[in-house]
Amino acid sequence: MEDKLQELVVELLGDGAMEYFIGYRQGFEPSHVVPCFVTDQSEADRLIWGPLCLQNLSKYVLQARDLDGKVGLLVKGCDARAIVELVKQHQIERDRVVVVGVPCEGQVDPRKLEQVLGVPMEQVIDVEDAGDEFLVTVGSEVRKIGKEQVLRDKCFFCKHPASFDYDYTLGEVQPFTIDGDSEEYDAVEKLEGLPLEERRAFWQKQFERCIRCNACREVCYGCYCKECIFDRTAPRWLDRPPLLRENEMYHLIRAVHLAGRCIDCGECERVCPVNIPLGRLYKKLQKDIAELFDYEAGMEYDTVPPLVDFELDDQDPFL
Amino acid sequence: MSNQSVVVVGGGIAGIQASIDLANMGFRVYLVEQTPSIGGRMAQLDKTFPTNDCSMCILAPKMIECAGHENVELLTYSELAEVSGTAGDFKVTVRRKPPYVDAAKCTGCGECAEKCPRRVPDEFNVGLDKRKAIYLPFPQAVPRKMTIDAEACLYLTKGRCRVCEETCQAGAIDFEQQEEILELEVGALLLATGFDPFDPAPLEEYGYGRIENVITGLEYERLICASGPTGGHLERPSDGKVPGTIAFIQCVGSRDVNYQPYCSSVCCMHATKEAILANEHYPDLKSFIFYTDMRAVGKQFQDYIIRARDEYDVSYVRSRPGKITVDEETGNPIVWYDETVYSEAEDPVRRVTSLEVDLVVLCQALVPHTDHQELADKMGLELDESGFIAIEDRLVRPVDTSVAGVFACGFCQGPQDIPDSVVQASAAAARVAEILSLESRELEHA
Amino acid sequence: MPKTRVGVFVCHCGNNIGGVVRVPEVVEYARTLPNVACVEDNLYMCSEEGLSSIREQIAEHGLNRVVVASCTPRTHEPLFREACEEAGLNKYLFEFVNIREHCSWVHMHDPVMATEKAKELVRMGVAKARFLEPQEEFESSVFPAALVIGGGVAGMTAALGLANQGIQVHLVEREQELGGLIRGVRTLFPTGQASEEVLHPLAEQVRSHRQITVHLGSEVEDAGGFIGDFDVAVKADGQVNNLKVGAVIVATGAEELKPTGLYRYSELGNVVTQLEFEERFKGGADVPRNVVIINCVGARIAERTYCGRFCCTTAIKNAVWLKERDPEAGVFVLHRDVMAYGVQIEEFYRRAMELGVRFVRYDPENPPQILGTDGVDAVRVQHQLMGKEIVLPADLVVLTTPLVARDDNARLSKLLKVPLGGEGFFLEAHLKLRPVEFSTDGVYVCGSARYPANIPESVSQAYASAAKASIPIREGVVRAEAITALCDERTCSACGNCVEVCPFGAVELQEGSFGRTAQVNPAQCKGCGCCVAACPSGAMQQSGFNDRQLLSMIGALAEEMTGGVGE
Amino acid sequence: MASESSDEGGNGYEPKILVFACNWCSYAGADLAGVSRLQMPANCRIIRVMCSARVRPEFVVTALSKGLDGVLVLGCHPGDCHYSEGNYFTRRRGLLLKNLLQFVGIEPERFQVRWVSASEGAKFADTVEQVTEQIRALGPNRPRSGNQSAEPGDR
Repeated sequence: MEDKLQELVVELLGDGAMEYFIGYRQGFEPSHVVPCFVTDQSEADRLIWGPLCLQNLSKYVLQARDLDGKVGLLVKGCDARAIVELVKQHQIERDRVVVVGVPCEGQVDPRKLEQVLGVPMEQVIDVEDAGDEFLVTVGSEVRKIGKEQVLRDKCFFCKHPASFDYDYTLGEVQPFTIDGDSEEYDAVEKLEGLPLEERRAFWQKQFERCIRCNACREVCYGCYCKECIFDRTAPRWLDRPPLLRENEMYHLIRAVHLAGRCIDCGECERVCPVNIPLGRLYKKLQKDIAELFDYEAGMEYDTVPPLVDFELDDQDPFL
Repeated sequence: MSNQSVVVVGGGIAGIQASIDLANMGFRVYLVEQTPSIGGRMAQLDKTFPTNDCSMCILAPKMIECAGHENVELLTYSELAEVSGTAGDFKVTVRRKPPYVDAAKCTGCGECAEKCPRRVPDEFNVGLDKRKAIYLPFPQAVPRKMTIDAEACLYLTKGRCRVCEETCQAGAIDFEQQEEILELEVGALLLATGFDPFDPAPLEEYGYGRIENVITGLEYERLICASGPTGGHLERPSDGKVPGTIAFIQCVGSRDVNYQPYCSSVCCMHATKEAILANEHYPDLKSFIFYTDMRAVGKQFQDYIIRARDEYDVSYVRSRPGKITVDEETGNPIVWYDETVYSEAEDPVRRVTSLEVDLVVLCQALVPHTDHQELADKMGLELDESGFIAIEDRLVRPVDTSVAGVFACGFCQGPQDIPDSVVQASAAAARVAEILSLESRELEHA
Repeated sequence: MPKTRVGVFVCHCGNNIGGVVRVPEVVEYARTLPNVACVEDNLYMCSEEGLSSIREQIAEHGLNRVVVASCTPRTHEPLFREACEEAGLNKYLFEFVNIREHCSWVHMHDPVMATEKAKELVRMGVAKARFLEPQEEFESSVFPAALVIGGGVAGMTAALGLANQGIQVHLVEREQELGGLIRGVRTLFPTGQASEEVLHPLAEQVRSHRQITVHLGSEVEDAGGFIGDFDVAVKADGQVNNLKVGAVIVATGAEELKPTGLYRYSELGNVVTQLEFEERFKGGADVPRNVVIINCVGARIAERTYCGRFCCTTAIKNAVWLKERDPEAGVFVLHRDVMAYGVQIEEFYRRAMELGVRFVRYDPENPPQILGTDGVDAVRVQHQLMGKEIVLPADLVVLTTPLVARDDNARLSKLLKVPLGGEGFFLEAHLKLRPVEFSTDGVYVCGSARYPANIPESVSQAYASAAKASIPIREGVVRAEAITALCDERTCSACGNCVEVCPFGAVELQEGSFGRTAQVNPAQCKGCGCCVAACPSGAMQQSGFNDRQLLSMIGALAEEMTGGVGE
Repeated sequence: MASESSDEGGNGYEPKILVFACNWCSYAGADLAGVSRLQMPANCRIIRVMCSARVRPEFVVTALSKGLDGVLVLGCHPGDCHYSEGNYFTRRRGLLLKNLLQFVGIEPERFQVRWVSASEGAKFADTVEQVTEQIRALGPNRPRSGNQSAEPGDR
């Protein structure tokens, strides 16, 4: 698949169909994958694809706003929805982006993998997708690890492994579910089922740890505001010290802002240095929005986002 | 150019709308209203069909806008005394009754009313409860100034009391006030005097006034209204019980050659609204509407009827009941009627049956305002056979009366609902603007 | 910037406030609040004495914010604002605190709590006042001309209504002649005049009016702009004419439903619609003897639930006409309800019965049957009230169908940015109180474009729309209270949330000096603030209700304000 | 002197509740309650907004975070909005925010949305009464420990 990708990028750059291409390449260590900006045909051979290509590259597409030409982009099905949203939210015109869809059968959560292997990621040389399992090379040894053990949370119920709107695709893939016993919203429902006090304790414990490094914001495709409301000084919404109540406010307000726009790419949770399970917060919103407003972000160009839309007969518990 | 001011008679929704439009067009408007507050009949309504908009919510901003408009002079508690002149140049005399309260000082706080010892039936709540001799007609009244009812006031009738005067810290009570006579010169007059409810007592077969649990549509409206005498609790007169079944009788006095031959136009929808509200308040409540033709001709009206039937447990019975009797023990009215629709009849041979309900609401005819004839005489206006202001040419000049420069809008020129009244109000404003834009020599052809 | 100096004025309202709230305590408390330069109380703040004390203190203390704690802004705000203006203070630097309706009157038995609450309300009011800014009310000029789309009775009347006020009018009619739907009508209810008698003088007045330009055979091709300043392209014979107008009236009417597939219409030659009937027998020659009229054809059914409003009148009119011509004629009207609302129609209905027109109520579940092979011979109907089937001889069947919305409405609605309702008719701003306006300012509607209306109703609506359209034109400017939304273009990222939520189409994404951003047209903005709450970045704000002001109120309520906070 | 009910009964805890009311219906409803002298607990403080849709969810989150015991948003009944559709947005935002707050362990009573029309003075009073009692029963939102410095707005 990498060959196919590289060939395509060479061709597109050669035609002048795009100014540069954003994909993945290997970083300092074999298991460390980083985004890669290919401007020249000669660099195309650095492009890779695999279960460690974690980043949602969509955010970088915003850079193309300043280009005359187009930007090409490798997207997994989940990330592709960010492109749809960015187009819907008027951040980029669709025809400025060359979308190269890649079929994805699940991504590895490095933290889980480290736990299963008992060794740090630096020692992992390669991870290869092999259907229900990953082939993980550590040193000279190749270990088979069941996907259910190391998959990123968001990948368990992948409804959209491929983009529905691409210019080129590297292959087809069907929606899949790993670990058939559980359901998409299990984690959310488990929390919902707890008594209020326990739920509160759970989240307080999480928010307490937040150091307000803003990594979740910086990585989020949807956080493209020129000036973030939290950075404003007139008025100032948040006090600087990362105290619990300020942190909680920060995360709740972020959640409100992303409601109906979050495409569940999982980047916020991935980059959080203190491991706050932000995915669960956003999954909750996603679940409610699907149930209440029958809406899923990133799926259609011509629907109106749920919080700037209404139906006359929306649920009304308020009376 | 003609005189660029206008007298509008009647401060209901039509008069208010016409005043606002004229004022916005730049005309000077004198809005003459008989009662102490503008608002009219619409202020008495709880909700409005077919959207179930809260009546006061949509009316109050208009009342405030109208009263606060720099081009509108509100002459409440006033009546038209005389009119002379012709289009473009009328002389109008307005008689302003003394409210015995200095409007400049009164803050409308209502403390005087708290202390006033005299209680009389409250017109706004159609006599269902009492108000004081010094009063604000209703809480949202505009202007928000107290009025002393001279016929009820103990001091003015019996020469002693003056409690209000002692109470009022603003010193607003002024028993020395006299009737004021205002002479106005205006270019046009616009009538929007609205309607009065027909008193159904003469229709003895329906027992109004005799059977306690037979009430009128307007009484019902106040009962179901959140700001009404019962706070929106539907309590039937005989025992305060919330009714489980209600029968609404249509065409009470309307479409009846003995009373009003015409169709009052709004009652079918009004009854449907009332039945919907009843069911909204009390989900087990069942309503029956006895009708002749279900005249739901406006925008979204048919959908409203369908919703009433499908979602609010309203049954429509095509029949004009012959009489209403009462079960003396329970106080329940019993409606006797013909089952006119063959397929719906329980007894296809006799086809006379009865229905016992907890409450009967008579959707009474609506008739031109009581003082209407007198007003017409003063102005030399023709009325039609039913007493509405006659319109010479309904096709091309639907708001022009028989006197040039005098226009009529709303219910006073024929039965119609709020949207139609509002349309006519604006239309009349346009006609005023048209004729007052013309040079006086052109006026007679306008 | 001068230091913020807030004056606080607390009203006793006689005993109304002072009898419950301990006003002196509130006054003392207000003195401790940041930026408060003076605090006064008065028995009646709204009395001339109270108002002049506001004016005097503004001068004496150099106040640049005023807070009055008394009753409700809904009635008294203009009064206090005016007092501020008289003292040379911008009226938007005034803030109202309600300690009567919301405090003393509802906590009459708890002076302690009421006093505490009053203090907090004052604290919140002062907190907001500190961030109030002077505002200029928006004004934009109005181009003194109007466009009326549609040259039927409604359109012509609207055009005359405006032109007679001295306003320049462009009247656009798609056909080559004026008149619209009633050109095909024989006589008009309620006067019984021939339609030409009404139509010809009306059209002549329009054509000869020096303020009216008639564009025949023309259609609106494109439209843009907003109240006071619309640019409209009108196309005729391939030529495009660009018009500038300040207001637009939609009077495009509707058309009669052709009931294909119902009652063997279009299959049998002697099954016709009402309009076809009037057209065919206009001269009155060879009128058939036995005529059956069927009402509610294609109306009040599942797929078209509405009632055509005046079709019953039309049926009665034609039935009466038949009977008056030939008293021996057999005329039956099969109906579901006779919609003879009001005085004249009911009278007309009674007259029809007196003349011998027979009204038969049918059941829509069991509709009349057309009998005959090459043409109608008879109609079989289940008489709902008699409970039996009857067969009526018929030489002609007339189907009464409702008016339906024109297909072109959708295109026009997009061009003018005004909505259509479920049945394809134009949707007014408010069904009850704004029947001829759209929520988009400057565009109005009348006649059957909105919903089926008979001639008197259409004419009334036409005049009403003329009244509305004339207001901005006569005034020459549109003004807006300075509570409109305003976008900070430097920080707007053009997500478009504001555009989606605005009920008035007042916000658009436009290229400007900071790239593409949201821009609010204050001429269209009504100051609801929907867009502000939908803006994630806080770039969109509402004057008088901005985030800073409201947040400072929340803060003031949440915490004791300490001295020294503020500028 | 009248009774000092604020010190009667219970532990003397008096919740502090922020109310947003739209200018056209709910604020008018509150005025009507006043004009009608309907008595109610003195724990609510109204901020007037032109439309309930002006209330950004951030206000609710901020108010609760700053230690206020509850937030009540009042708007026109659906269909009655002065701006025709504002309260439909309020309804959607309200639904979602309520669920979200509950999800992180904030009692649902602390954030409520109600529709109060201009003629529903009594409903306004009842709502204030109910909401106050519900929140009183819950007790303080959270100990107001931590930084007391938070005065949103500028400094």
